[in-house]
Amino acid sequence: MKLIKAIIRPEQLGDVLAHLYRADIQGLTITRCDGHGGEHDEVETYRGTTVKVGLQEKVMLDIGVSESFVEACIEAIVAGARTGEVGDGKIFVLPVERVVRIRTGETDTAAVTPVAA
Amino acid sequence: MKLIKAIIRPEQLGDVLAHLYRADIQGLTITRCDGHGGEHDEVETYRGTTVKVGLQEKVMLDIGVSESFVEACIEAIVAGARTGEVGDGKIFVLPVERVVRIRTGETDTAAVTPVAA
Amino acid sequence: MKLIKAIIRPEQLGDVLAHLYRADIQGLTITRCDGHGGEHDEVETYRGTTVKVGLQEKVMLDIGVSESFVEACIEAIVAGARTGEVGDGKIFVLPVERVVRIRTGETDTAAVTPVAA
Amino acid sequence: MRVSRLSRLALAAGLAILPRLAFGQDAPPAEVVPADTAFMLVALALVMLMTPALAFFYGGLVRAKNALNTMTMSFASLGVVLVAWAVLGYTLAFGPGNAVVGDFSMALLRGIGLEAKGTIPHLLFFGYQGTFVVITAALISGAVVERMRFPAYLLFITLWSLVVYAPVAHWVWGGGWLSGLGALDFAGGAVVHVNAAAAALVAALVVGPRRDYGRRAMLPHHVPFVLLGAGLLWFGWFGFNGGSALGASGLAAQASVNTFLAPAATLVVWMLLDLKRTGTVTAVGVATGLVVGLVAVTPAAGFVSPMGALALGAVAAFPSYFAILLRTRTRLDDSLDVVAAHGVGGVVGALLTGVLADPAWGGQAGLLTGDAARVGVQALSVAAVALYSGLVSFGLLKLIGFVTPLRATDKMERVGIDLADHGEEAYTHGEGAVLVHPDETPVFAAAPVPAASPSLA
Amino acid sequence: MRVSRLSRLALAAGLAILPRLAFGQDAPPAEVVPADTAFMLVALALVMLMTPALAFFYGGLVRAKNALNTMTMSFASLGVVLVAWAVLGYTLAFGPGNAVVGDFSMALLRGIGLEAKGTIPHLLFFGYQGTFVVITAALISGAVVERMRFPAYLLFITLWSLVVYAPVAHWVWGGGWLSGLGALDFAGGAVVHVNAAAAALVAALVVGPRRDYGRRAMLPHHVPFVLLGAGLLWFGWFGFNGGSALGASGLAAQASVNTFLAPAATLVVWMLLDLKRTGTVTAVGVATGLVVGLVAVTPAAGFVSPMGALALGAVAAFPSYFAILLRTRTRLDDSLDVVAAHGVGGVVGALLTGVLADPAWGGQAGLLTGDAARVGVQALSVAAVALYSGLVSFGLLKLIGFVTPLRATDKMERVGIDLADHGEEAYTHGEGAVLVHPDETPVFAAAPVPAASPSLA
Amino acid sequence: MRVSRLSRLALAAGLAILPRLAFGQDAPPAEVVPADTAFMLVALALVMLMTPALAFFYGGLVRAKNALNTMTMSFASLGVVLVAWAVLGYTLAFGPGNAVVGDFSMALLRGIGLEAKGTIPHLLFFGYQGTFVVITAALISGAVVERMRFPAYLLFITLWSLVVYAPVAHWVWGGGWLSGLGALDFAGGAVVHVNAAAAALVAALVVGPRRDYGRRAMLPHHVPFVLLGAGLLWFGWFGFNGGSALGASGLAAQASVNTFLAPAATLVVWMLLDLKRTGTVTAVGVATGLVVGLVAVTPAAGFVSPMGALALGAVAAFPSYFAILLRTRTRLDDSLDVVAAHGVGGVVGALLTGVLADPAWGGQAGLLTGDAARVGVQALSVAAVALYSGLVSFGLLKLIGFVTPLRATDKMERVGIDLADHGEEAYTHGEGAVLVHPDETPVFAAAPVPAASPSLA
Ligand SMILES: Nc1ncnc2c1ncn2[C@@H]1O[C@H](COP(=O)(O)OP(=O)(O)O)[C@@H](O)[C@H]1O
Ligand SMILES: Nc1ncnc2c1ncn2[C@@H]1O[C@H](COP(=O)(O)OP(=O)(O)O)[C@@H](O)[C@H]1O
Ligand SMILES: Nc1ncnc2c1ncn2[C@@H]1O[C@H](COP(=O)(O)OP(=O)(O)O)[C@@H](O)[C@H]1O
Repeated sequence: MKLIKAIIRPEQLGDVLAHLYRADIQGLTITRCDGHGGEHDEVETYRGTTVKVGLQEKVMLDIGVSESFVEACIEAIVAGARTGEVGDGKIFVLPVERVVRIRTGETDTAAVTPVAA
Repeated sequence: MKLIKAIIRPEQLGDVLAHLYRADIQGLTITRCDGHGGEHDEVETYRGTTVKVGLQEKVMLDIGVSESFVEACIEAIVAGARTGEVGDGKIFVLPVERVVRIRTGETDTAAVTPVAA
Repeated sequence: MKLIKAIIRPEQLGDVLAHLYRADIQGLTITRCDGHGGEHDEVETYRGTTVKVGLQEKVMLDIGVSESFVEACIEAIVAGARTGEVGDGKIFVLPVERVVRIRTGETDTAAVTPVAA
Repeated sequence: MRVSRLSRLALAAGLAILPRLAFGQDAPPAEVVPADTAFMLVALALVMLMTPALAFFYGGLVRAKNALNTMTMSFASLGVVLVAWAVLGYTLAFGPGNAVVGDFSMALLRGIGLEAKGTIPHLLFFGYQGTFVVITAALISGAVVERMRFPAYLLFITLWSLVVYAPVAHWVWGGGWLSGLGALDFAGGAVVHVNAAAAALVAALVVGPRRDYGRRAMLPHHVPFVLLGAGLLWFGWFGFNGGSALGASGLAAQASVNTFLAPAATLVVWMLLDLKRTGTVTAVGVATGLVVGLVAVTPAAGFVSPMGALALGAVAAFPSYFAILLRTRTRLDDSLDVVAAHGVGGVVGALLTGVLADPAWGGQAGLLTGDAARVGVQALSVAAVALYSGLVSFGLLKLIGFVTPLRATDKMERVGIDLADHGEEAYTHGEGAVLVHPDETPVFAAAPVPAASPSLA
Repeated sequence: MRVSRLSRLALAAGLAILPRLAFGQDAPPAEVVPADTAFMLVALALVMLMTPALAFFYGGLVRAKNALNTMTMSFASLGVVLVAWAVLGYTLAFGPGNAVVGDFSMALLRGIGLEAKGTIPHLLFFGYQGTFVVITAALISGAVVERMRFPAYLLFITLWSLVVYAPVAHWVWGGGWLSGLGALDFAGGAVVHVNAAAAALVAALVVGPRRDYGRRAMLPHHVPFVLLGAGLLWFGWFGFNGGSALGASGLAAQASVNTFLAPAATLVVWMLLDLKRTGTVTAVGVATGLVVGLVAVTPAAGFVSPMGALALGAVAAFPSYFAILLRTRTRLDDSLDVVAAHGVGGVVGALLTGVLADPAWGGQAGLLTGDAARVGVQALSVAAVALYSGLVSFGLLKLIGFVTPLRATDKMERVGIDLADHGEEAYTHGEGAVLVHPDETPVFAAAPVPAASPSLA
Repeated sequence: MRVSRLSRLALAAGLAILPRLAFGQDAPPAEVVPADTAFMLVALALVMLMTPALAFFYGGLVRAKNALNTMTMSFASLGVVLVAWAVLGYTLAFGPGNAVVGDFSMALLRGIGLEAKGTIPHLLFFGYQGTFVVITAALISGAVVERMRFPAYLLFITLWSLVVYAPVAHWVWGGGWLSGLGALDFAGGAVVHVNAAAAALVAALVVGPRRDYGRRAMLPHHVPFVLLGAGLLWFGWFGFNGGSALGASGLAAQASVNTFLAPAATLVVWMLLDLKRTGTVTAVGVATGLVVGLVAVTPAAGFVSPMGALALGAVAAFPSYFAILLRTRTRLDDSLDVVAAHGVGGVVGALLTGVLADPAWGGQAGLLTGDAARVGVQALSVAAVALYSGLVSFGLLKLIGFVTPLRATDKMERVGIDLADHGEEAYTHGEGAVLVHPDETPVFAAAPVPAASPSLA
């Protein structure tokens, strides 16, 4: 069981989701976030105040997958999220010790298998 | 030391918190997020544009606990978050290598023990 | 490879970023969140309704670093985030199995090394 | 009764006061006065704006997932209720008829032209009155937001405007039985506020409380909108009260300035009560307080002195303030406090009108100036309106319940009425939304999840 | 033609109707009437408010990253277009000139004083007309939001107001050729709505669709703002249509009440269509529907009966409703449906004016009252305006394209025009923003990342 | 002096101009004119709306955690300041008194009835003037937002309205010493804007800068609200400047159209300055620029020609634009630039009135039309007002500081004044909020954490 944490551009989310669904990966959680990396800072001005906004809007995906799906998942994300410009984001793969499906109490792989309905 | 990552329905948050407090788990962090799983998609219409919104509002809890509290924590979350309908959410248990309490610099178990005041 | 997850006060973010940049740590992702810990609850009143709001606004940082940067990173965060009052936050260090830079497909340490431009 | 007394006053004071309902009875041959028309053209626009303003006042107080539903409840009244008013409501309210209700003589606007009604064109009078029924019906929504189904609501306010509002307006302003008793209601304390509040009370009871009411915190999602709504309501209320003089007269000046002073006094008292009780001055309280002041001064605006209006505003803060505190201890989920603000405020305003009415300011005496019976008449008129509105609203809701469910399902409530009944969200960023091509029929069922897929969900 | 017919009517009906354009032609020696001035002073303010209102109507419909750009497009019109109007536009529209365009006799406001124009001060007439050109130019922005570069937009609307709006206003209201044919356009169905919509159509085509148009969901980021804008637009429209009577007359009352009734009918029909098609009543639909009703009644307000206005409003819902549905199936990215709402609505309103014009309500006959040719004249006037506006707008845009790029780059579109062209975000929390000290010159290039640093990014 | 010169003009121009302060001095026996009343009834409502508008203009500029505090600072003025005005302020400003201050003859509204003051009811004049003091006091808040304690603020503006505003209004409009010198201040450049700005400057200094000022980026949390506020301010300003003619006269038309043109010119210049300096046109700049234009035209509206207003608006952009840039380099935390916008704008407007005053447009000569001394008088009046306001405000603040702390604690500032002083948040979702049952006394201390618990926090 792994938790795949991907940080991507918000405007690529639609494409990433499409690729994930095609790879049969349906369960995931999405969080809006801001990222800083190698991208240029934006300069904003409000009345006399000038600021450098080093943070870019990003979206973070948390996807719990069983080992066999890790490769497919990473590939799907990369396929959907890559634009080739600085700022495309990162993927982190974290180990997971246990997964529980709250509705049923099922654990581990069973917990992330989709309902057949 | 574990990090328990739970994704639940926002409307269950109150109940989950109550259960957690009762289990003496006070330290936690909450993030608003959107989830996709086995739930039905909502259809929305804005003027001529029809969209399928596959994402449901969820809330993610990050709770750092020492090993001995893992069971109690999972039970409390399940007790508070279960409605029995598809979409109740998931719990992931991740290993943690180190914890630091920023205020004091204490590490590991000491870092997550509540202040006695 | 580690993922450092720090929860801090939003008003300290500026200082923390400054310290991190000084420590040459440029890649990070930030999420707004709410935390509960040892802090006092706020009481709010809306018309006849009184509520206790146990949650404080916080900011969560996710920073992927190679082992050699873990210490420096923690130190930078603590230096920027500590005020000494209850509520300063926590740092969790999680193990990471793999990192991918979406733009290039590079993995692991290469994935988090900054672009030389 | 307002008509005759006002006429007497008009003579006595030598002012060109235009009593709101003198038409078609004993009024002298009327002529359109341009200055009065100028003012009433603007008053029409001002009162019209109050319904969108209410949309924001109410919309800010609910949770984000019901914001559009709440706002649309107000805006929709500008559609269905206004059309019903043109087709039938106006003639039921202002047609000659009998002591209880008008007739059909002006149905479909028959005979309403640019001839003078008082000193303004009849058509303008019709339009101005239309703004009142629209906002009155919309006020009710505050008691049933976040769980009443939208189609049932539409049906309800449309019928209500015809079966409840029109007769009540006839009683008080159309030459009906209440206008014969000498009840004072300058701009609608009873007709608008008590009337709406009684219907709201009944509707809250019939529809039932929200599932989370009393169990979970349901906080206003957007307090600045509450302030925006309150500010625009105040602005529009100058047309509501000032315009009820039906001309650019001294009476309009009195009503307008009273509409400026009374809420100021309510505001001050409300802030002090807040400070005393919780140590803070809440912004929601500021908005609520000023609306209560506006409600209370509505029946009084043309009958009390400016100092009277200040006093009335100050006193009116107390009952509503404590009514709101009390309400949250009950099972009555009058979600946005229509009863406490408009009902209690309206009743207090009506009674205080009976107390403070000043012959030097509108020609009517009150308790303090020697007419002890006045307060009784005021109480009677308020009670009659409340009773009738409450009973008929109950019947209407039960009837509508046979045709279409009143109440959203638990699931709809949980998800929010915006999605359920409007297919929209108030604030979207569109991430994760997938465009459905116009040719695909939108399916409400989910995309089929592959049955035996090995994938993860 | 409107002028002469209205004059005849004025005599016939014995009303003090003030035809909008009777001045400087065969009008009797005029005198300023205080009541008319009072009303028009307010009408000026009301119509001025419509442009900020439009900013919110439009601004709520776009994505958050373009909210400020969209809003500023409206507000900027209150600057550049109004200044252009004072300097040159007014005289081109209302100067005597010839049948096609005015002249330079009143350039830089020469000769415009407080003398009467009709029954109000000439200067007030100038100001009131200025509010029209400002909103007309701002309307166009709805077709090019989220991708047109701001400087090019500024240039475009400034020139457009002089080269397109001024002559067209002259044709219809300034004594030009269309006013000789008997075309009815009470408050600007053709001059304002069809005119803006034709320019919008062309601008949408020349600038091209947004990169994500038809591929990704682009949802309104703030529906309450759409409702706020619609509510304030309706409010201001009482000054737009009512004020087009140019005085506090019976005609103003007719126009104002029609402006109240027609959108109500449109709203009801729109809600029913929505309910029928999707089972929900959308809030965006409610806002759109009422604006369509307002557009449709604009040319008709002073020519049709109140029942006629109700009918017109109801009928006008259909074409615009389906035009919006249709548009999303095309590659025409008229992003905020200027064509469907203002173009289709304006044309339908103009034609229905020709059908429903009622001699008893404004002195003009229509198809139903015996003047069969009227509809043809209406169609001709609309077509002429659309054609001229479309062609000249095309030329203008091509010309401006030589001077400065019309279109934002892909990157600007992705990041949002707010950041790109305005250096701001609509909603900020400021976290992570680093203050640049006033003495550092803001560098747009990034802070240098240490080249061979061992750090992690 | 304005009074006598205006009277002369009135005769000369043959217009029924009603000088703002002709009453109680040498005015002819007055009579209420309905058309003037009609306009002033609306003007009252329009200026009242400016205070809620200011709440949004200011509220959008602060951080979200202080949004309600900032907005409530404006709304509260509609309570405390208005009540103080009715009780005492009006008579101190407009009572006969002496050259420095009025008297107590009209305390508690004594003797204010519907008799004519000029051509409108005295009561209406009182109400209209009340709207001015309310907004003037609220303006000050812009300098102390995000750190002044709310109770101290309430106390300050209440006293300030009596001790500073009332006398200054008396000097200029109530027959006091400045009105004897021939200072021109049509609608309150000195009385309103310079007066408020001087108090704001002093308050910013006494209360001190925000803890993060100059160290951290503090960005506007909601720019659309800034635009909303600016749009509604402009709308209301037609009542402010136009209404200062106190009737529906040609003078009102002149003032209104000037109020339309001047900000348009300021807007254009401001956008060009923005473009030149940063390559972008900021929306906050657009809102700021138009408010500066409105401020600058306020003293001039009834004295300059329309072309003069355009020129004045264009020129006035420069000083305020650069004053804002300069301010951020200083330690003066005039948070929302009251000094740069209202102070600099007001002074520039007053001086330019002295330069551009045109005998053909209001009967007063200026520098360009031969009255070289005028500018000196203008400068003197502005200096006197600023000095008095600054000194007395300083004293008041020091005095209040003895009674209750002026300044929020560091912790309050960090958490936000909304929570600290209002017990609310502007935007809530209610998640994690636990309902406190009405019978539990809300404890401000935290729930006790079990002392020796083995749990994790
Ligand atoms: N070390 C890191 N830890 C966490 N998030 C990171 C890290 N590096 C980059 N990110 C996230 O990825 C985004 C893009 O990274 P960046 O380095 O700008 O581009 P690229 O990956 O294309 O070189 C950042 O905005 C940030 O959200
Ligand atoms: N594999 C996963 N990884 C991350 N989050 C998931 C995953 N599966 C489900 N979730 C989260 O849990 C929520 C509920 O999951 P869902 O599968 O719809 O219901 P259930 O768990 O009741 O079968 C989703 O909306 C999503 O936020
Ligand atoms: N066990 C935990 N798991 C996750 N987050 C925590 C935990 N304990 C505290 N936090 C986060 O840290 C913040 C501050 O913690 P708190 O215990 O109040 O202060 P301190 O660390 O100074 O004792 C909390 O608001 C919460 O967001």
